[in-house]
Amino acid sequence: MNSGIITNLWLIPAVPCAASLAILSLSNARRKSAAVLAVIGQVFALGMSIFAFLPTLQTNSFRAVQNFTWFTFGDQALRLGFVLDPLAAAMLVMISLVGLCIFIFSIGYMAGDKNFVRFFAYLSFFSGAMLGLVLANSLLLLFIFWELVGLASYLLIGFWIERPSAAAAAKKAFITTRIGDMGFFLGMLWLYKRSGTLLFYDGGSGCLESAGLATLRASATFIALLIFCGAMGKSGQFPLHVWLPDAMEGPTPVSALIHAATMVAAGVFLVARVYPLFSLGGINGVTSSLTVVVWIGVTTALMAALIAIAQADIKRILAYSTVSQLGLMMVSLGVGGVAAGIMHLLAHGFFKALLFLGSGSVIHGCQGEHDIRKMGGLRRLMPVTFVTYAVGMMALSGVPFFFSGAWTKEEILRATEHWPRSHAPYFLMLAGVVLTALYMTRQIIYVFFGNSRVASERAHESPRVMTMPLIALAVCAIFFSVVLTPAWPWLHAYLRGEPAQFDVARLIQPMVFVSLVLVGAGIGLGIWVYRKAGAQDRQRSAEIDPLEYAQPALFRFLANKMWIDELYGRTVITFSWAAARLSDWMDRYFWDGLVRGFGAVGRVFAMLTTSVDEHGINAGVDETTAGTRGLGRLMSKAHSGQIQTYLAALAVGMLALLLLYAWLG
Amino acid sequence: MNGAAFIVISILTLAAALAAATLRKLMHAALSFAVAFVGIAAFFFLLGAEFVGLALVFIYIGAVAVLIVFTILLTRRDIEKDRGFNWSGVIIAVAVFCGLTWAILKTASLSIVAPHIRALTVKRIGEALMTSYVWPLQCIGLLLTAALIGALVLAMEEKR
Amino acid sequence: MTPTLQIFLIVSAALFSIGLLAALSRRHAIFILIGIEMMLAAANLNFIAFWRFAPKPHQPPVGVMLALFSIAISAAEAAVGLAMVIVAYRHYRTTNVDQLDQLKG
Amino acid sequence: MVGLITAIIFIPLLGALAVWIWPQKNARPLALICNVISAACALALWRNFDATASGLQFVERHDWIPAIGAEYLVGVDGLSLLLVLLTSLIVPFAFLAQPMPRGSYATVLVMQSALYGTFTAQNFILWFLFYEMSLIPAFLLIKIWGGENRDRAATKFFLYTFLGSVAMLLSFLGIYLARGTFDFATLAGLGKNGLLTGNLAWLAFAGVFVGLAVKVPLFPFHTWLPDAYQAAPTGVSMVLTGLLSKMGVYGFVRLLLPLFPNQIRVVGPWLLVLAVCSIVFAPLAAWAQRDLKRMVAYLSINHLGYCMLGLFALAASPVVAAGVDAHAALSGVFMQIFNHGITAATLFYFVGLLEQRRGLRGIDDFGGLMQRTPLLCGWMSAAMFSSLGLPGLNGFIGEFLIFKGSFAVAGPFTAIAIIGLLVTAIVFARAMQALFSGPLAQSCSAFPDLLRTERLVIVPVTLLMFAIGIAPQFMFNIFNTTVVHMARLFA
Repeated sequence: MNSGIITNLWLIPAVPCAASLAILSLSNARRKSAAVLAVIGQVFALGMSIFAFLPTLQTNSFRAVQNFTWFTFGDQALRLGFVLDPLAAAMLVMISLVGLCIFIFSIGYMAGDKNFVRFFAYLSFFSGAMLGLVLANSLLLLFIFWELVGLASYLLIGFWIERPSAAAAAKKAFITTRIGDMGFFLGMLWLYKRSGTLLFYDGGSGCLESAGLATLRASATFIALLIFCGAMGKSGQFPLHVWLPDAMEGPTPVSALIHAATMVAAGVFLVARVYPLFSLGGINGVTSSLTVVVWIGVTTALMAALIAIAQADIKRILAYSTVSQLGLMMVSLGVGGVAAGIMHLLAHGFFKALLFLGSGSVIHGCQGEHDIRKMGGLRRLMPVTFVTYAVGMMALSGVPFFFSGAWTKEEILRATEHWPRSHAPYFLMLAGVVLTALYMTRQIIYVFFGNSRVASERAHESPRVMTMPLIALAVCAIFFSVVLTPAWPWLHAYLRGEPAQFDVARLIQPMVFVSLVLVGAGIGLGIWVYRKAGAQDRQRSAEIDPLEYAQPALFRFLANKMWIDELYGRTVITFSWAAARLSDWMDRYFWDGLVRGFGAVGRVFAMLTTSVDEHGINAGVDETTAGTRGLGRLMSKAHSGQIQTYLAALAVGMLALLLLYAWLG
Repeated sequence: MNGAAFIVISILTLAAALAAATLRKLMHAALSFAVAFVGIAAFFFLLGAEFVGLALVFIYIGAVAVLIVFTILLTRRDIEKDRGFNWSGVIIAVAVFCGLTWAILKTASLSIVAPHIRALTVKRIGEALMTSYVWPLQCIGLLLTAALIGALVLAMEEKR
Repeated sequence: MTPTLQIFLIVSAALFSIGLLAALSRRHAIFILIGIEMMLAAANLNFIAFWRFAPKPHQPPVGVMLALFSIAISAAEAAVGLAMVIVAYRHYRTTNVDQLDQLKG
Repeated sequence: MVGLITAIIFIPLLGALAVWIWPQKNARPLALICNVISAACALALWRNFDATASGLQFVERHDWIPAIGAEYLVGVDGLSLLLVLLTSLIVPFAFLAQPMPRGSYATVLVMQSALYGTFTAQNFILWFLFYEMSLIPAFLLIKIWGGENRDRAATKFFLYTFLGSVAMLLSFLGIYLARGTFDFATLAGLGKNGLLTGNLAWLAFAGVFVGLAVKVPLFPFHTWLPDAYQAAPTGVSMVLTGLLSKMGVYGFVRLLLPLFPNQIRVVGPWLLVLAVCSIVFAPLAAWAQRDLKRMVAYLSINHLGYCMLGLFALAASPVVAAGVDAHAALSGVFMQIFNHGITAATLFYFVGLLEQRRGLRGIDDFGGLMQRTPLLCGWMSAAMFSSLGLPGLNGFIGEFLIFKGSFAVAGPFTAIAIIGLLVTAIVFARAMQALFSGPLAQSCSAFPDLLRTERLVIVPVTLLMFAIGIAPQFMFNIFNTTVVHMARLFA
């Protein structure tokens, strides 16, 4: 069975893609078949993923590759391949499981949409591409799927295409991530040049194996940083994070699947996948490229957490939270805690999908309202949503012992603490934990506690098809911690390829108390600051945020996302648009003019020979007034119709030939 | 070959040619044109091509110059006001002259003196014309006839 | 002093340039014809000079033959050209070539 | 199978005659029948082509004008075959795009014959004859059947390309006088040790370079292109972009690179600068265009710039490119030639469809089309994504290989050229936003979606794009041996 699954790995991405094609060919009215097809594709992918997962359990550091030749150019072959190792297998299961929950949720959420069929086609396509991405054993194949998930993200963000804001957000996402992708592309070319292969593992000659790495030497830093550009774009790291909050224009299941659980984590996955490139030649696990990763991650995590505090849109808060958590994962990878980062990625996939679906349920219940200040009191009206949401919130904040997020976050903090280069990231990350707890508390208070406000009066619990996935994900978010605890760090060991040992004594560690105190501080601070906000009655509908009341300038700064969008608008976008206009102008006038200048050699005769003549002067004036008339018009000036002009041209031509003859000797 | 004669002839020819090109009055220019061709004919004599020189005199001075004069007379109303002189022509002409002279002077193989040759008699020219060049001669005859008829047709008054 | 081939060629070049000057600068159609005739004559002079200075004279005398034919052709050209001047004059009431621009593109 | 190439060349000419003689209503079917026949011949050529043999195949050689070394010498290698197939594909595609007047069918057929000739001729005089023979129909098509500004565009097109051709002809006369042959293979053999000496070599190089650079077109000789493509009718634009520009690239591969390797090595960095300028400035200019046709035209310049980048990087590198890089660059260029041919033609086709429906083709004349015509938008998006180099579609394969090959030998230039990929994406993202999204524009509310006939045209072409993007081996089989052969020649 082992080899069977290895040789058929390609089926995992192929089946959802095929389902997508099949759905695309359905007519708009066949909603049921579309949903069924999509779910079948996803169930198949999940089943295959589990089948693929099993062999990786049997041995430590299991790795199987299936390489094949894509095409030959000249007498060279371009080879691609799929790889199955703990990293890929864990990602596969998480993606297909979360994906399945979200597919089912979408059936309820999108029930009223007229493009229901198209939605499932896109979603299946995304799922296929994402599964392919994690399985890729070649940077090129990874890049291909990378671009395809980008395409799916573009299509799904802009799914409600009649909304100009959705279209603009889709464009922004596409272009911003593509900026990063260009760096990735360049890094890939460089890697290909140095190592001569793009296969990660190829029986010892792959680019991540020692022989391949040895060819890189100093260029590894640059290659790693260029590839990291791609990860920055996809994972919304500063300064390319601007697209991710806007991407919330897409339907909520999309936000949950793509912009929280899976695709945005692809950047983290990529760094983990090519980690040998980053850590090549490091001392104590510190290299320049990893240092860059750490600082980018720290900046992103803190900045996004701060911005999240001042947002009012329920999905935007979660989006910034995602950005912040991705920053945290990057920090973890940067300081050397690859396993910790991936564990957080997996756990985050579950609880962030849960939170987004919960928010989708809230939005669904509140007739499409996104503003948390107009909600309130949903605790009673939507009990299932509330409970699951609270589970997600506590997992995200990192409440110890029972929630998966807590254990992974501790793991990351522990890794950060021992980073040899600087302790600043550690303390900044501790601050990040407080902030996370704070903004999640604020959100919960606004949405679920206090009195009902404008949007939440007629709220109702969502149908079963939507609450079931919520419950499933909540269960995952809790029980996932079983394999995460220090007592039995099975996942950690699995990812690192070590045997796991059970030891209850390790459950109690100083870090647990640190994080307990920090989370408690964050939640307590949140309750203290926002205690009144939730209780505000509907007349005084909470337009003024307590923080805004206390620190109006700071709040404005955060609420406006630190004016980063505006800054880009004024600089990068203005500049590139100006460059575009300039190129156009140059083309129309300068280059064309230059070439017309060549053509005007003939015209010079016309001007010269008729200079005393009224005709010539007239033509000159005409020419200057209508300076932009075409070459044809100008050239025809040379055809003055006068024999003498032609004769003069002949004479000059003869002279030119004479000179040429002399020059040639 | 006589150097003094060459100098005299060339001065005469070039001066006359310049006059023909620049004199304002058309009639004067036409007369200078005739003189210039006398000079060129003299060159031909100097070079030992007497027959060509004579042909030149007959054709140009006897026929072309007369034709020019007739044309001037026929288009009388227009000739006196020969307006405008284009200086760019001068520039181009001077440039061409400089270019040619430079090329000629640069080519070292041209500074040779004339070898002694057998005098070119009319008999030899006639033989050549009637043997190796008989077809070109016929063509030229045809061309001249065509030109004659063409000129006549062109210049005849249209009958309404 | 014995004139060399170079001197002849220079004189011929001068003659050619003067012809070009007449053809380019003057406005009257007849001047253009005069200029062209002079340029042709300069070419003839070259033919004869090259024939005369050739180290081994050709048999038959090619240069002379070419000059003869060239003179004949230029005579024909002059006749047709002058006829055209007359026609143009009749048609446009002018012999000023500036105003004869039917070829204008 | 001897005579097949001659048949391919002359069938369109006969077809042109037939179209010209028969009445108007039969013009389109006749033109298409003629194309079916020549396409069948081209397929037969492909079937019988020995992909493992290097060198020319199906050679036909007859004396023509022995005095000047002109022969009727035609033959195909992988590159020629690729272009013959492309021609057989694009021309019928263009005929199906829009009904045209009878005269233009005949003229396009003449051009098709010239194109076949250009891609198969192996003797300069013959090649040049066909090369010029394609110019005049193109001029007439723009001048007579073009849209707005056609006179200006046609004159500009003609003068540019004609002057370029004259320069090239003079250069080849110089080469002939020095070497006494017009045969491509012989000349290529001589090229390595310097075809000509001293300044003459530079002069000849400049002449050939300018002639071909205008045709491609390479920055800054490109300014005729937007005007010409904009003014030409849709079908003609498709042929112009899909095939005529390929003549320039083909000329670079077949003539300039083998004949003047030493000259290219000296001016190489400057040529690379020109290629990079094509790649970067053209899409920037495209971004600023309002007219969709003009926008696509500028992107054509960008895509051909990639071809030039690959070729120049290969030929200009001070170090001899390693086998893998040389093969990648050349294969990439060949793929790009084919891909750009079908993709750009498809884009023009779609712009033509939009123009047919709306009567205008400004980018802000549309809006919200996705709601009204989802099929049109979907298929058009596929073409756009192919053009911006999305993996899974054909554009990516060629671009990846070109970048791979040229990055290894001309890293900094290639790194700058990446900007071109980004700006292309911006251009298309903007176009998709403006055309497909937002509320449905009033003026577009009566648009029909893709008609059955239109679907029949577009689906096979798009499927071909996908096929090349996913499993391109069948394309590589055509020219792999040629690539190896040429790489050895350049090394």
